[in-house]
Amino acid sequence: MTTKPVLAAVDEDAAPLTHEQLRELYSLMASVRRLDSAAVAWQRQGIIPGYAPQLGQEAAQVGSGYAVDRTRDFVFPTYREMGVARAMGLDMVGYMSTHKATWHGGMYNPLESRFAPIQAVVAGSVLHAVGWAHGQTLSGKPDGERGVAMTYFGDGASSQGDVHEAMNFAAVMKAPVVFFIQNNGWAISVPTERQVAGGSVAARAAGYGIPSLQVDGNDVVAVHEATRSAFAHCRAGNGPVVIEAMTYRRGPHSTADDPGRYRTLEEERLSAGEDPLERFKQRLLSEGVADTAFFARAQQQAQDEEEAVRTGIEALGPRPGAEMFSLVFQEPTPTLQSQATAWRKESEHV
Amino acid sequence: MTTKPVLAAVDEDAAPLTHEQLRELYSLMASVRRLDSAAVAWQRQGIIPGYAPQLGQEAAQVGSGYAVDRTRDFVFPTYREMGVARAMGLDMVGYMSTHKATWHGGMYNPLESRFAPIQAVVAGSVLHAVGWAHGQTLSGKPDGERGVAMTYFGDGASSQGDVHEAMNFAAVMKAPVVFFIQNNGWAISVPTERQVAGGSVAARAAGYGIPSLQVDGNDVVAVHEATRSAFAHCRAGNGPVVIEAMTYRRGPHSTADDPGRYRTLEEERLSAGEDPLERFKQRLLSEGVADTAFFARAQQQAQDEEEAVRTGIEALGPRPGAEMFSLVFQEPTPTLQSQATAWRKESEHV
Amino acid sequence: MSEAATALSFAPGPVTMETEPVLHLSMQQALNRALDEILADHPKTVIFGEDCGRLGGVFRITDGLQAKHGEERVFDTPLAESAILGMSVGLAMAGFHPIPEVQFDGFAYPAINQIVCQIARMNYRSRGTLPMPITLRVPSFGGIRAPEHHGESLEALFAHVPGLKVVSPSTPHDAYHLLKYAATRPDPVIFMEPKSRYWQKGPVVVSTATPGQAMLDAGMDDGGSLTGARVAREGRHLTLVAWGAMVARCLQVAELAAEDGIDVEVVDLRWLKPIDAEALARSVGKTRRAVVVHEAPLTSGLGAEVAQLITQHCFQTLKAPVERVTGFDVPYPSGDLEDEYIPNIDRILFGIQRVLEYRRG
Amino acid sequence: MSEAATALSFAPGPVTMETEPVLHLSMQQALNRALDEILADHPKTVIFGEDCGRLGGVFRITDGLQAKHGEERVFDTPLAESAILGMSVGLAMAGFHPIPEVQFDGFAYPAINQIVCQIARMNYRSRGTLPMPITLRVPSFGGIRAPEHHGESLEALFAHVPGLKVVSPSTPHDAYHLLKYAATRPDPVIFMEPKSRYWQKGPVVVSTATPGQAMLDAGMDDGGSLTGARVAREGRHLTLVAWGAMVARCLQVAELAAEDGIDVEVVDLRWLKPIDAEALARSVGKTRRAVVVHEAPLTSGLGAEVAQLITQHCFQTLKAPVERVTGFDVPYPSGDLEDEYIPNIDRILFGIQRVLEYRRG
Ligand SMILES: Cc1ncc(C[n+]2csc(CCOP(=O)(O)OP(=O)(O)O)c2C)c(N)n1
Ligand SMILES: Cc1ncc(C[n+]2csc(CCOP(=O)(O)OP(=O)(O)O)c2C)c(N)n1
Ligand SMILES: [Mg+2]
Ligand SMILES: [Mg+2]
Repeated sequence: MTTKPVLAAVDEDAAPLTHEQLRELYSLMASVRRLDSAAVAWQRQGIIPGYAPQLGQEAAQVGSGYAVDRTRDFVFPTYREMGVARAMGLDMVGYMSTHKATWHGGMYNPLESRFAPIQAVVAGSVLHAVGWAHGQTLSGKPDGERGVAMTYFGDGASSQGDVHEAMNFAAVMKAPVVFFIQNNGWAISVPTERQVAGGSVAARAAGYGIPSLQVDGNDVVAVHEATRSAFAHCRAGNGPVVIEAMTYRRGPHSTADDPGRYRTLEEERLSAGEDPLERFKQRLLSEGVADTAFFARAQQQAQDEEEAVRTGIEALGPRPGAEMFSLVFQEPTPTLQSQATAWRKESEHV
Repeated sequence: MTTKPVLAAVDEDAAPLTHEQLRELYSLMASVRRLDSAAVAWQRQGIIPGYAPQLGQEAAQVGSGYAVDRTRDFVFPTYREMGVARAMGLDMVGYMSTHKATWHGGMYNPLESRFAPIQAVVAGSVLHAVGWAHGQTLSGKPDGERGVAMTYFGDGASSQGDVHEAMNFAAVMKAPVVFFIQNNGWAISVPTERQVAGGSVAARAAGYGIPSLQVDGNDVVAVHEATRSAFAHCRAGNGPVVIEAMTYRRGPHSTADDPGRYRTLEEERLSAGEDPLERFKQRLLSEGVADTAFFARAQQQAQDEEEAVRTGIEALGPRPGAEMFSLVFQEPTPTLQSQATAWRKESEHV
Repeated sequence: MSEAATALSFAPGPVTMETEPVLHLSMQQALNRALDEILADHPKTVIFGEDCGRLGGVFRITDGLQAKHGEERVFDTPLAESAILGMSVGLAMAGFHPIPEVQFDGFAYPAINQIVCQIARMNYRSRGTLPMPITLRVPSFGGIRAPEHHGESLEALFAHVPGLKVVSPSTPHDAYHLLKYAATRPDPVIFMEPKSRYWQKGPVVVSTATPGQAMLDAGMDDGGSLTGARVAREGRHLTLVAWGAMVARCLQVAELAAEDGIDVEVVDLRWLKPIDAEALARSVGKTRRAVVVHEAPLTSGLGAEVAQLITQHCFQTLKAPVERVTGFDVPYPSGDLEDEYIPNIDRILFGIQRVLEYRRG
Repeated sequence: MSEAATALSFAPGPVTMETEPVLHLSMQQALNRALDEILADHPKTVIFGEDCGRLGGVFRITDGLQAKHGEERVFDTPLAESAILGMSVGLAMAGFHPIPEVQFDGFAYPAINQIVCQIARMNYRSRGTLPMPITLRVPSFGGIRAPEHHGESLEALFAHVPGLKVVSPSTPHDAYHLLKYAATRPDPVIFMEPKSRYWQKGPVVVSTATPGQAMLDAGMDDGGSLTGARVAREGRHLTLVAWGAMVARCLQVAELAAEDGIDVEVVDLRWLKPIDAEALARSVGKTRRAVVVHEAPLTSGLGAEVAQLITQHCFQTLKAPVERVTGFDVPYPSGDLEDEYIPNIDRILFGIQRVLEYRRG
C-alpha cells in the first residue's frame, strides 16, 4: 500500500524527522505496546473490569498524535486511542481510570490535555471537532495561529450518519479538521468489506471536495508525515482533510470479546501483516538510527512506566458519590440538591 | 449540462420513446403544471391552508415517475412530488388532501398506488426504500421480476445523515434502489453551494462504489432515459444507482415562503434557465411529434382535470375524530379505547 | 422564595418596573429583540441553524440579526439537525455560547443523540471542565395547522434527560427575559417557544438587566422571578397548571369558570425542568384541587410528573386526585383534527368539573 | 380480566401447564430459543443488527441462528442504528416481520427519529394500509458495570410515543413468551431486555403455542396472561411496582420486609405501554400503599405515570402518597458508582418505611 497524497498544500517545507524524533517515536510506541498488553493482563487479574486493546495500531496512533501542537490543537478521540493519548503526553493514570470504571470520561483534564473526554458513542465526537474547528475560524486568529481539530474514528463508525454530516459541514465551512480514520479491518465482528461500501473511507472525501490521504497505518513515519501535511493544509486555511490509516486490530474488540467466533488465527496471521513495532525497530536498526542498547532502554522505560501506571490505577479508589450530583450542572438545581441530600441521609443511615 | 452515464449496465436494449409516449409525457407535464399553479391559487382563495409548488420540476418528476412499473416497483416521495404522483396515475384528490390538511399522509392508498405516504421529514423515507428494496432480494424472486425502489429527495435533504447511511447500506447489500435527487438549487433559503459541499450529490455515489448519473433535470426525455437505465441496472441485480436531476425551484418553497428575502427576480431569471414545459413543447413541434391542436387538447384536458380535482378537494370534509384513535394501531389498546370513549362522550355532550 | 417576590417581578407592566420602558410586542418581536441584545452584550454568542441567517428563520425570530451582527455571528447551516447540535458542542468547548435553532419541534428527533448523549453529559463527563452553555431554541407545540411533525410537544422527553434544563415562556415579556436569562447561563437549556403564540402582542418591560438577574448575579435568590413558576391568575377553588400556549387557554377557561362562580388559579410552570415544586405546593395547598393541562399525549407526559409532585406535597389536603387534560395517545393529527386533539376549552372545563364534583366514596 | 386468569398463566411451573415441558433456562437461552422458534414458524421474520449474525450478538441472544436459518434471515448490518430501524420500516412495507436489535440501550438514540417519526406513525399515516409489525429488541437498563451509554433506561421516552407498545420481561419464562407474542403482533413493540438478568436461570414452560395466544387468536380476552401485569408475590401491606431487573430486587426486598412482619406485594408491570391500570388498582386497592421502583432518573420517569394512575384509581383508599424510589436525575454513572445510582435494597426499604410511617397531619 502506498501513501497517496492528494492535498492541495502538502507540507513540503517540513524538515524530515531527525534521528532523535525517530527514536522518540519508537519509545512512544514501545510504551504504548507495553501499557496496552499490561491493561489486558490487569483485566484478567481483576484490577480493571474491561479494556479495548489497540494492539497493532501503535503506528497509526503514535504517528498521528505526535503531530499535534498542544499549544493550539485539540484531539477528539473515541475509546481506543490510548496510543494517541500517550503520544500527546496525557496523565496515563487519568486516562486508564475510565477502564477502571472510575469515571466514564477519564480523570485527566481534557482542557489542559487538549484531548476530549473518552467517547463511547462511535462517531459521537466527529461533529464536535467540526464545531471546535469552526470556532477557530470565528475567533478571528490569523491562519497560521489557528488550532486544528483532529477527530479519530473507526471503519465501523464511518457508517454513522454523523460522519457524513460532519464532512459536509466541515467542507461547506472550510473548517480546519483532520478526520483521522483508523481502518483496522473490523467493527467488533463485522469486517470492513461488509461495512464500508466502496472499500475506502478516504474515497468518500472526494464527494465533498475534501482532499484525502490513504496511508499505510502500520508505518509510523508515513502516518506522521501524512498527519503533518494535513495539519499544514488546515492551518493554511484550506479546510478539512481526511486521512485513512490502513491497519489491523490484532487483539479482540475488547476484553469481553471472543474473536474466535468470527475469524480464525490463520486469517488473523494473513491479514495483520507485519507488526508495526517490529518493523520500525528493524528500520531504525538497519538505518543506524538506533542500536540494541537503545531498544533495551526503551523497553526498560516502558516497563517502569507501566508499573507506575499500574500502581496509580490500583490506588484509585471509587469517586465520592456526591460527585454524581455535583458534576451534572455548573449551576445545580433545587431538585438535584434535594436528591443529593436524600441520598446522603440514606447512605449515612445504613 | 450533459447526462453522464456511468452505469455498469445501461439499458441499451430499450427502444427509444415512441411519438405517442412523447406526447403522453407532454400531456402529463401539462396536467402537473396546471394542477400545481391551481393549488397555489387555491391556497390564496382559502381552499387549502398551504402547498409546496413544484413549478419548474415537471420534467424531473414526470420523466422519472413515467419509468416506474406499477406492478412491481415502489416509490418513496418527500412532500414536493406531485408530478411523480400524477405520472404514476395516483388519485389526485387523495394526493392533494394532504394539503387540505385532511390527513397527513394523504388519502390515497399507498399500497395500491405503489407510492408511499407523503413524508414531511426530509430524507425520512430514503432508508425505507433501502429496506423495501432489500426485501425484494430476500423474497427470492429472480432478478428480472424483482421490484425496484425509487426514493425522491432534495439537495437540502442530501445533508442528512440518513442519506449516507442509506447509500452505504444499499451498496453493501446491493439493494435495488434508485436514489433520485432533485437538485433544485435551494433548500428554503439556502442555495446549493452552501448546502452540498463538492457541488454535486451524484459525485458522492462513487465513494460507495455506486454508479451515478447527473442529468439535465429540465429535459424530460433525458430524465426518463436515465431513470429507465437505472431501473434496468437495479433489476439486473447490480445494486443501487444515484441520479441527480439538476433543475430549479421556480416558485417559493411553499405558499408561506417569501423568496424575495433571499433571492432577486433577476437571479431567478438567470438561474432558472429554460422552462421545461415550453422547451419540450418546442421540441415536439420542431420534430413534428405534435401539432398545435394537440397542445390545445392537452391544455383543455389539464384544465378539466384541475376542475375535477378542485371539486373533489372542496367536497372533502374533515375526517371523523374517531379515526384519530382507530388508526393508531392494528390492535387497539385499552388505554386508547378509553381515551376514545371519553373523547366521544365529551364531544357529544357539548 | 417568597410569594411577594414571585408576584412582583413577572407581572408585566409599569407598576412593577416603574423606571423601565414598557413596549407592546409580539413574542416574535420580543424574542428577536432579546437575541439582538444578547448578541450585542455577549461577544461569544453565535446563532445558527437552518434558514436562520439571510431569511431570518421561518418564523422570523432571527430577522435582521445577520445583517446587523454579521455572517460570523448569525449563520445558515446545511440541513442536518444532528450536525447543528453536534457542532454546538464543539463551539462550546472552544469557548462560544451557541444559540442553535431547530426549525420545528419534530426535527429535534434527528439531533436527540447529540442532545442526550453529548450536550447533556459533557459537563459531567469532563468533570466540570467542559461546560455546555448552549441554548437550543425549539419552536414548539401545535395549534397552527401545520404539516406533520410541525406540532410536537417534546417537554417530557427533554425533562427526563439528566443534564438538561427546560423552559417555555407563555407571554412576550417572559419570552424576552427568559431567553436573555437562559442564553447567559453556563448549562444547556432547551428553550421551547409556543409557536401558536408568536404573533399575539403583550406588554414587555424591556431592560438591559433582566429582572432577578442582578440578584442571581450577586448569588442571591431571585425569588423565582426568573427561575420559578408564575401565578398567572390568582384564584381560590382550583389550580390549573399549564405552560406554553396552554396558559392563555387556561386563562380563558378561568374567565368562563368565573361566570359560574368558580375561582380558578392559573399557574404558568415556565420551567419544565427543574419544576418549581414549591410554587405548585403553595397554590394547591390553598386551592386543594388541581388540573394539569398540556398538549403532549397523556401517557408518560409531563403532566404525570406535575400531578405526582402535587400529590406528594399536598396529599393531606387534596380534595380530589389531580386531573390531567392533555393530548391523546395518538400522533399529532392533521389540521382538520387539531382542535379535537389539543385540550380545548370544553375539555378543560370538563376536567375542572370532574375535580370539583369528586366525592370520597 | 379476572384475577384467577392472571394467577394461572404466568406462575411458571408444571402446576399450571401440566402437559408442557418445563426447562431450566437463563433469559439469554429463553430469548434465543424464542427467536429460533419464531424464525421456524414465521417465514417472513428477519433478524438483523450489529454483530447479530456470525457473532450471535454481543450478548449471544442470536447465537447460532444465522447458521441454522441462513444469512438471509439473520444478518449483520453496517454500524448505523438509524439505518437499522429505517430499513425495518421498508421491510415491513414489503411484508416482512423485522426483529431488529440495537446493541445497547444508549445506542437507540441515533435511531429515535426513525422510531418516533416513522415506525410509530406509519400505520396511522397510511390509514392502516402499511402496518409496522416490528419488534425492536433493546438490551436495557444498568447493573453490569459497563462503559458509558450501556446502562440506560429509555422506557419513559418510548412509553410517551403514540403508536408504540413497550414491554419488558423480568423472568426467563416471561422473556420467552412475551417475545414470541410481541414478534407476531401487527404493531411495533419495543422489547426491553434487562441485560443484568440475562444469565440467571429459571423455569420456562416451553410451548409451541404461547399461553394466552390461543385465546387472543380466537378474539378472546387472555386474562392478562400475555398482555397484562403479573403479581410476582402476593402481599397485604404494601405494593411494590417494578419492571425488568428491579422485579428481582423488589422480591428480595419483600423477603427482608417479611422478616419485620411487613407483607409486601410485588407487581411486575411487564407492559410499560399500555400499562395494566386494572392490575395496579386491584393490588393497591387491597394494600392501600404503593412504592414504584425504577432505574431511570426520577423526573418525568415512568414512575410518575404509574404513581398518577394508582392515585387516580385508588385516591379514596390510599393511606399515603405513592413513593418513587428511582435513579437520580444524573447521567448513569461509571461502574464504581452504579450501586449508589440504581435503587438498592436499602433505598427501597427506606421508601417502604416512608409510606408505612406516613401519617395524615
Ligand atoms: C452509536 C454506537 N453504536 C454501537 C456501539 C457499540 N459498539 C462499540 S464499538 C463498535 C464497533 C466499532 O468499530 P470501529 O468504528 O471500526 O472501531 P474499532 O472498534 O475497530 O476501533 C460497536 C458496534 C457504539 N459504541 N456506539
Ligand atoms: C429533518 C427535517 N429538518 C427540517 C425540515 C424543515 N424543512 C422542510 S423543507 C426544507 C428544505 C428542504 O430542501 P430540499 O431537500 O432541497 O427540498 P426542496 O424543498 O428543495 O424540494 C426544510 C429545512 C424538515 N422538513 N425535516
Ligand atoms: Mg474498526
Ligand atoms: Mg432543494
